[in-house]
Amino acid sequence: MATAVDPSQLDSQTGNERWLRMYRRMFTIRTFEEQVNDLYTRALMPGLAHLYIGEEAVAVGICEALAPDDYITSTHRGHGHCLAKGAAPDRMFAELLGKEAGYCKGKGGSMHIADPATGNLGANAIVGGSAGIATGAAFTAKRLKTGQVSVCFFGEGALGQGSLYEVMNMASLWKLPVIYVCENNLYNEYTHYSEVTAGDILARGTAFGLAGESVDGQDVRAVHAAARKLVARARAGEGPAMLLANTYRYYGHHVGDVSRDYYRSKQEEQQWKAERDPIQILSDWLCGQKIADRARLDEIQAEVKAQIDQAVEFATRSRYPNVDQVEQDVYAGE
Amino acid sequence: MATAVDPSQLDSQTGNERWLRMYRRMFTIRTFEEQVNDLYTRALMPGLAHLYIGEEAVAVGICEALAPDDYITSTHRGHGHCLAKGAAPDRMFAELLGKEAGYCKGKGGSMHIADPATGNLGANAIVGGSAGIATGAAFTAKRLKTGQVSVCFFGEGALGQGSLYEVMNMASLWKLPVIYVCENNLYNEYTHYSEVTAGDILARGTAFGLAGESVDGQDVRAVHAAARKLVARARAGEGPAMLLANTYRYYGHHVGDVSRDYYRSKQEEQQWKAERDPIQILSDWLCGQKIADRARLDEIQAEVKAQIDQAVEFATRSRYPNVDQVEQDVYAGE
Amino acid sequence: MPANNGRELTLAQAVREALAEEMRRDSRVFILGEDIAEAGHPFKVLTGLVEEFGAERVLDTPISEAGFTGVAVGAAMTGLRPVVDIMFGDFVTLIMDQMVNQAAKVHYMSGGKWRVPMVLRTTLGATRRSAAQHSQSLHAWFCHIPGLKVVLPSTPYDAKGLLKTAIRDENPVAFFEDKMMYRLKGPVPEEEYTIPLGAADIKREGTDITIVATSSMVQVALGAAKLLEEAAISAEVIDPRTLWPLDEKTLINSARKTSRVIVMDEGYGRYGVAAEIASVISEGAFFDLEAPVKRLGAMHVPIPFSPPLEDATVPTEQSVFEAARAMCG
Amino acid sequence: MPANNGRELTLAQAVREALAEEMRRDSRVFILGEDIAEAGHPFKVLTGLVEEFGAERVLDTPISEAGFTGVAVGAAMTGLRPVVDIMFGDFVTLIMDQMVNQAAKVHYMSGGKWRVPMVLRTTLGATRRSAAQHSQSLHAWFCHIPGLKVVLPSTPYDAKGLLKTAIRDENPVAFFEDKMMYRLKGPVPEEEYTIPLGAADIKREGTDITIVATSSMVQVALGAAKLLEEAAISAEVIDPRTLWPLDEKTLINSARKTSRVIVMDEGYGRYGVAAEIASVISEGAFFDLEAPVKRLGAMHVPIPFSPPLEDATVPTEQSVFEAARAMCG
Ligand SMILES: Cc1ncc(C[n+]2csc(CCOP(=O)(O)OP(=O)(O)O)c2C)c(N)n1
Ligand SMILES: Cc1ncc(C[n+]2csc(CCOP(=O)(O)OP(=O)(O)O)c2C)c(N)n1
Ligand SMILES: [Mg+2]
Ligand SMILES: [Mg+2]
Repeated sequence: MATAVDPSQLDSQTGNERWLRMYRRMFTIRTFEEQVNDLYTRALMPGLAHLYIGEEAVAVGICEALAPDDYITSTHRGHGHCLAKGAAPDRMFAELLGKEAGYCKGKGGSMHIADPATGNLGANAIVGGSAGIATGAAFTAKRLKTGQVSVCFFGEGALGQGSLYEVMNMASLWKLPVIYVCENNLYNEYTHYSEVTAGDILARGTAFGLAGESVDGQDVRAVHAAARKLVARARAGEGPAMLLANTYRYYGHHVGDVSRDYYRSKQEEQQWKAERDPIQILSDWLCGQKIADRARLDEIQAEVKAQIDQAVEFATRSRYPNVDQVEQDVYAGE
Repeated sequence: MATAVDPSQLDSQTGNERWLRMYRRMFTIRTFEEQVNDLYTRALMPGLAHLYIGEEAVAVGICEALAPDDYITSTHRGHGHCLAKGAAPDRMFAELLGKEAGYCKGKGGSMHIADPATGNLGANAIVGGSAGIATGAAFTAKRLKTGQVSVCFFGEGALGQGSLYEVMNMASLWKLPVIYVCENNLYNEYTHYSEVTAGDILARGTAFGLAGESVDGQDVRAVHAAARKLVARARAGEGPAMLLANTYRYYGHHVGDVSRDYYRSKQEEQQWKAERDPIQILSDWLCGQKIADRARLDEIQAEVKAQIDQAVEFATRSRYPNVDQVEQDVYAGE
Repeated sequence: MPANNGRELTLAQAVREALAEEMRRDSRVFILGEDIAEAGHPFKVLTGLVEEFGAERVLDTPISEAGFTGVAVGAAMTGLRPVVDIMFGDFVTLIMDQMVNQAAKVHYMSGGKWRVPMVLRTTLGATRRSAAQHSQSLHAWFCHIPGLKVVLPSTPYDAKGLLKTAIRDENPVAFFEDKMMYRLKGPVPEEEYTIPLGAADIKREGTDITIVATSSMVQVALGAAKLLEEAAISAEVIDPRTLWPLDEKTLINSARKTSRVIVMDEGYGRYGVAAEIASVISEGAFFDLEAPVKRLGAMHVPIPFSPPLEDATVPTEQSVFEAARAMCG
Repeated sequence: MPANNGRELTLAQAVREALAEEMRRDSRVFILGEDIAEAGHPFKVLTGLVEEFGAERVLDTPISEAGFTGVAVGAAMTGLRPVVDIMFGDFVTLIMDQMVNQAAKVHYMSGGKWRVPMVLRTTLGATRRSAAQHSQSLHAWFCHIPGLKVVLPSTPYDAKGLLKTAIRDENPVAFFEDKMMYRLKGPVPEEEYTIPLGAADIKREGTDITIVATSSMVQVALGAAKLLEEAAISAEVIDPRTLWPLDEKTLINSARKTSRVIVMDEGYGRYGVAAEIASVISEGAFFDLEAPVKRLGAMHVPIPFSPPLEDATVPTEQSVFEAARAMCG
């Protein structure tokens, strides 16, 4: 089932601009997250956050294969998905700080960024909690014949949630345009996935009749190629798929998880960063193909950094919601 | 994965007595159930009951491969499993009538027969509700090194319950001695299973690392052979398995489901009864092998009928629990 | 109530008619659940709908309560109006995450951006000899959760009017139907009508004692009121109809008038719906009450199968009559 | 309380010590949950247990709450004594079927034959800036279900003594720990002790008003009591400690003595725990009450992330002080 896709096949269709846009997005996510970590460390951010750094190629490669009105659902580790789908960093930061200008007026926070304008049905702090929602969105798309596709991002930990298989079964029966993207970053919090995951991951999808595909999640071109194929298939009414993206998170499970020796080695972390960094892999390729030179990439980096700085500034300065907001938005239409 | 097992290989080990015992058990189940239907039709039984007639070979073939202290969990369609595991018809009937002499003092009824003495952890009226319990019993057996095996009976409808896959994963990770027996009788209540079940049934187990086997559920010898193999495997510490038994229920989903035309044809029913009846298949083989002649089988039938008549008599005559019973047994040890 | 010209429907028919009307009115409305298409649901509440609206809008699901409730949440967010059918109220245990952590919170967590206009229809009620896993009335759990609305109709008329409103509501609404009441007949006019959520209904006026009753207990309360009348006690029977929003004013006003209150609900007696209603009344009518508010619910036991035991678990006309007489004595 | 020789533990340490002692005493006791072995649980409550008892008895599970709770039910029935760890109380939404339709009913449905001696440990409490899916206090659901017992400790001493009793109980017990209290220190003696289920504790004696408070709210009540003292109002603070069984007598006696009662609980305010306690007191102390029982719970809203909003959702010392003063004024 897990057929390899040759990314170069797609190059002519996608064009250089697209690869540069992906570079910018990936770098935006990384810079955004570094700022989150910084804000947390300086005790400027309430609560916790789960950083996506290291996994940027997955969100970006997939969301670049989606139309603006296609749907995604995201997870507790959701900043990358939201940004890749088009969220603005300033309103993201505002949400993370609990400010009124945030995507959810400060009511959601890091784990609940949602935004109808970019097709973001919401990050979700219940592991596996959004699989039904993503499937339901695909149901609507099929029923109303809108041509939209729905992508459900989840960590490999969500493979433990039975409801995932319940909705995969329905998606398969009803041929819904939904793609279940399993981001296997090797860890469920502080436990290696192999200690809690029996059998074969992809077979868990194909057993329910889904198309299955597995991909190097550090190579945005590979991710994008697989995504394009599965999205086209779903849009054409050929049914749901499961995409397994193998990846790695560089930081802790959340910003406060700094002593990680008891569950993984520094060496392992170093090796991923040195050899499998998604931004490095893409820069190397861009330069190798002469699509961009180092100077152009530096320019992009500088632009992104400036944008992120401004976004933090915006969020820090903006105000908290008024306390009377607390009882609003409990019920719609009231 | 679904390797065929040659039942004749086991004949020498099992012996003629065993086949005759299975014949008696299967006929006991059928006669018991016919009486249930009769009691219901005569408005002598409170509530409803789900008849197992047609599926007798599954429960009997499997329970004959179990030791008395091995565990089973059962379903809403549970009379067959309970009887096959050794329950006495008189106390079963008493339970079905809500009498104090019943297995559960009348508190459980048809869907909740439970009996520690025969390793019966309980029938369960929540579809898929007992998968965790059966797995937990296997966990205890492994932890306490008792050598017991646990069998979880469920209808193919329970394939829709995600928690089934959650516990299969754990059973596989922890190599628990549990066998998940899927009784595919083609219908979830009034809906053909193919309308609600995508992909491949056995693959749903093997994807989680279980051994998988599929068997003709109308042939008690085939069922028994497969069960012996998987039970031996589990007992030896080689891990869990899924056994798919293809079968058919002759009657309605429950005793009140008499007009079935809208979901299945009379012809289909007739064909199974005429060509695939488990008791007929076994009688033919017993006579063909000269293990018994028709007279011997008639003798067994007469004995069983007498026993069942007595059991009904016992249950009908015995008394209801006293009303003050209602508040007892809510909490143990009080 | 509009004139009804003598037309009577059963509660099951009223529910079906509400669904059919709303499905005709709004093509976004659809139903999903187990055995609801050709089978028309085991309780035959949905007979005929698949023939009129097709299998796309009356959708047989796998036995995956959590899964298809989740699908409904996503469908509701993206433009459809799902009505989820959970065959027995006991199975809501399987969908609490989707109802409570998802449906109830999506609107709030998104700062008011996403909406979840869906209805969960399920059953409550014992005395069908169905034992502990098919007899529960678990609506109290839903009442406890902000973001959900909870409806318990007690007549065909109310069932139809409230269900239509629930389907048009912009929020997740849990709608509980008493299994034993499906055959109960009552007047239902031909003309279209709806009933707002949050409006209690005085099912019978009285002056000596107020009996607040929900769902199945309303008929029991009305029966008890008749017995009380013979004993020269005038009982007022009030049905809150929706437990959230709760029409506190009507309840409190009645309590002030009669000064004695019994609250009845078929859920387990402890930590149940009656406790909230009793508290609201005790707070709001404190200085007018002659006696403590009395709660009558199901016993605090799993529902037993055996008929004489099961019958002992729920309030009866006689037990309510006696409780009321003792309070007024 | 046995003499404690000045030893103090945090609530987290007290829980860990209770578990370790019971695991030493009884080899059938084991714990299962997510990230509880080497990681010792995200809240570090279980640190060191896997080192002492091994991975067989401190078992890391997949993220399968329904599944491993079911495994625990079966293990409990067949001779082990599982302690199930559900990381956040919000995730109990996923295990209600196993807890309510299985664990709570197995003993009754089997006519008293099978038993389910298991403990569900989980958390409650807001104000950690964790937003709506990681801040709930859903214990009211469990209190509503016959067959379950429900424990909410408010001090390290109580946590240890109650948890040991819960583990030895023959029934499924749900044990809720307030996340914010894990670091709270309090005296815990070296010698072994247990605390019976069903015995409320008077945390502070007083004569003018009774404040019944659970879990996290006990500290708030005690703080409010100090403020009240300065205003010359003597508050009695009572912690029921177990919500089922409920020590109605102690609550009612205190209400009779003081004639004014506030009930505080961190669950959602509507249809919550405070309603039952208020009803019990209103019934039992009706003729002694000078004012309606006042309930103070979490607001009826999903818990918001934004700090100023979240802080507004739960009662504070100040708000309790003001409510009490108004009642006594
Ligand atoms: C139902 C549920 N159980 C447990 C948790 C606590 N939890 C949060 S993240 C996490 C691990 C998730 O691992 P994975 O799905 O692999 O995602 P990753 O963090 O690696 O991106 C756990 C157990 C939760 N949020 N929801
Ligand atoms: C969780 C749950 N959902 C729905 C039901 C209602 N129900 C009872 S039996 C049944 C069909 C079961 O089909 P299957 O598992 O194939 O068993 P069979 O009746 O064919 O033996 C359904 C839907 C239930 N009891 N539990
Ligand atoms: Mg992971
Ligand atoms: Mg079936």
